[in-house]
Amino acid sequence: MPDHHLLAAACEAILAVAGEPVSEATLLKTLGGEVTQEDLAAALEHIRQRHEHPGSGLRLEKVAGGYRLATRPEVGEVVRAFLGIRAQSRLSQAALETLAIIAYRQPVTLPEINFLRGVNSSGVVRTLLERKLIRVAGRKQVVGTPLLYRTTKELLVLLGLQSLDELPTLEELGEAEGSVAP
Amino acid sequence: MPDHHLLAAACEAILAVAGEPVSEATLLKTLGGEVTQEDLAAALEHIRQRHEHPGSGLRLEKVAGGYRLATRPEVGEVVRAFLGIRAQSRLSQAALETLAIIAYRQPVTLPEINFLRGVNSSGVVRTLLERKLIRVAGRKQVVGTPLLYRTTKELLVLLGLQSLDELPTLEELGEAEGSVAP
Amino acid sequence: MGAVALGEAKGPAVHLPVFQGPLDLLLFLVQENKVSIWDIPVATICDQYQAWLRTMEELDLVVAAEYLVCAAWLLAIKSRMLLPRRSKDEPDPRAELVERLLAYEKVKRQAAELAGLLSLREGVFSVRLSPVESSGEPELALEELDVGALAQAMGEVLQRFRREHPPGLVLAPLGCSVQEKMRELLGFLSSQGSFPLLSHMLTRRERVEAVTCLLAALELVWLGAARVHQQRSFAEIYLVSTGEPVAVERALGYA
Repeated sequence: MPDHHLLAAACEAILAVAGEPVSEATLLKTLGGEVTQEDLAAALEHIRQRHEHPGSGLRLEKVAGGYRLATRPEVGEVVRAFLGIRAQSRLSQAALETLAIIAYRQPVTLPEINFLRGVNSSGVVRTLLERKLIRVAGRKQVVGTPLLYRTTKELLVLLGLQSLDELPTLEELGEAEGSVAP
Repeated sequence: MPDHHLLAAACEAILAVAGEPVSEATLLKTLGGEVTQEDLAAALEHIRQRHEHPGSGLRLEKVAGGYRLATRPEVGEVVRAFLGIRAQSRLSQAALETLAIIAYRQPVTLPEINFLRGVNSSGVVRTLLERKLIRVAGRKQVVGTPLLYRTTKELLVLLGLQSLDELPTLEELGEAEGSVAP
Repeated sequence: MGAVALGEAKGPAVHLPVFQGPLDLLLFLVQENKVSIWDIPVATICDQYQAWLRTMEELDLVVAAEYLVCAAWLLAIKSRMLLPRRSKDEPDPRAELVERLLAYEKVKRQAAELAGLLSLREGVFSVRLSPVESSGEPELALEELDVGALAQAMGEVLQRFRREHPPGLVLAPLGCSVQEKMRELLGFLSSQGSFPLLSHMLTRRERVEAVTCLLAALELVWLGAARVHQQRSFAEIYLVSTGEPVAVERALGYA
């Protein structure tokens, strides 16, 4: 018979890294042949009870696909607040791509960015402006005289560069043309 | 004074969804103005103690300038089996040497790494970049303006250190003199 | 330093150390010979180093260029050791060798330290519950933004752009026109009466020329100056003159 505490700990750790419901079958398979269905049920019950403590932020849920660890509804608002605060200090993939285009192609206009990315990037450009990672640098003398964008000094500081000339080429970083995968 | 249990629960929930170390400042900002540093310290201590129970699969860690929830090493093997991670993801000797050079001497350039190791290490550096254990941190103002490399926060998390200052110094490792010959 | 097992069907398996580079090999030799790093017998070490290179070559292990550069360096030090020093202030020819070996030995100890720390952390994984409303999109913390991430993003943009905008079909300039080919075929037909069209097409070096040839033949058939003839499927296709002077006249007019 396996150590009941260790078994519960193992189950909890698996559920904590899974990020999605884990089926009973998967749990049994991962834990190895000696663990019976009863052992597993006892371990899961142990986890459930432990998280009933009011000081716990998590709970065990039985959902369609099996079991999962989730945050408790009572602290949902705080979790949402945290995710919101964190999002403010992060760049989405879209923002990163737009910033990269402006850094490598500057000065560049929104239509040019849209053309390269294949999607409208005006929202992303606004966000980058708000965060002071890019700035407006005049207008391009073509039809519609669109605004030209450049990166800011703040970005250089963030990247640890003295000047834009120091921006590595794509080849230097192994992002060369040859690496186009099918 | 906030409800101590609820505060601990909120902290635990935040750390559980963060997936990376969260700084004390971010925690305080998320929890709102009424929560003092002492309240937070008490809540974190409460979480730490609760996870000392042998039936817990998790533990609270202080790494890379913040707190995070991580799985306990005792159940690491099961978690690794669940995630399908093989031992091959371990770093090669070449990668370890290169990482050591960057960690102890950063910022450092590829030519400097090559000279110290006596072999071309560009492939290893690329692997370390891909694994996000090192990052590009500008250029050195010398001929050829080679890129400078530094270690990342992710390396600190992997090593379980608060900062690189916690790495043993050369003196602690036994100064080189005479130690080569047996 | 690891080891490769070289198992032979006969005889015991040989375990050959795997070196991280010339410095690693040199350090190994210094330790093997139990000599002080401050007083390396260069001649001995140099000979042993070269013996190792030969062994590695015999075993078909890749001997990187760095090993050969280092071999030359050792030889240079060895020869300088043979010359009498002109003054006491002249540095020991081995000084740089010692310095580099010491520095590399430090790196190895630091690497071992990291390996030790990492091994302690092998079973530790970050907890990550999926929050109720996660965007699911990979996001980068601003503090982690570096030129590498920027270059990678640019690479992805360019890759996607190239995927979505494949280069247009570029036609190579025709080596010969259909008209020219018609004239050529008519020449063959008037002298030979019939012409092996398929083999001619299959032996053209340029695909364009084969196609031009086919178009010219079809043109001749359409104008009534020639007809095609095939005995059975996949057999040779012959272009045969109809012998109609009017049609040939007309074809030459077109050509």
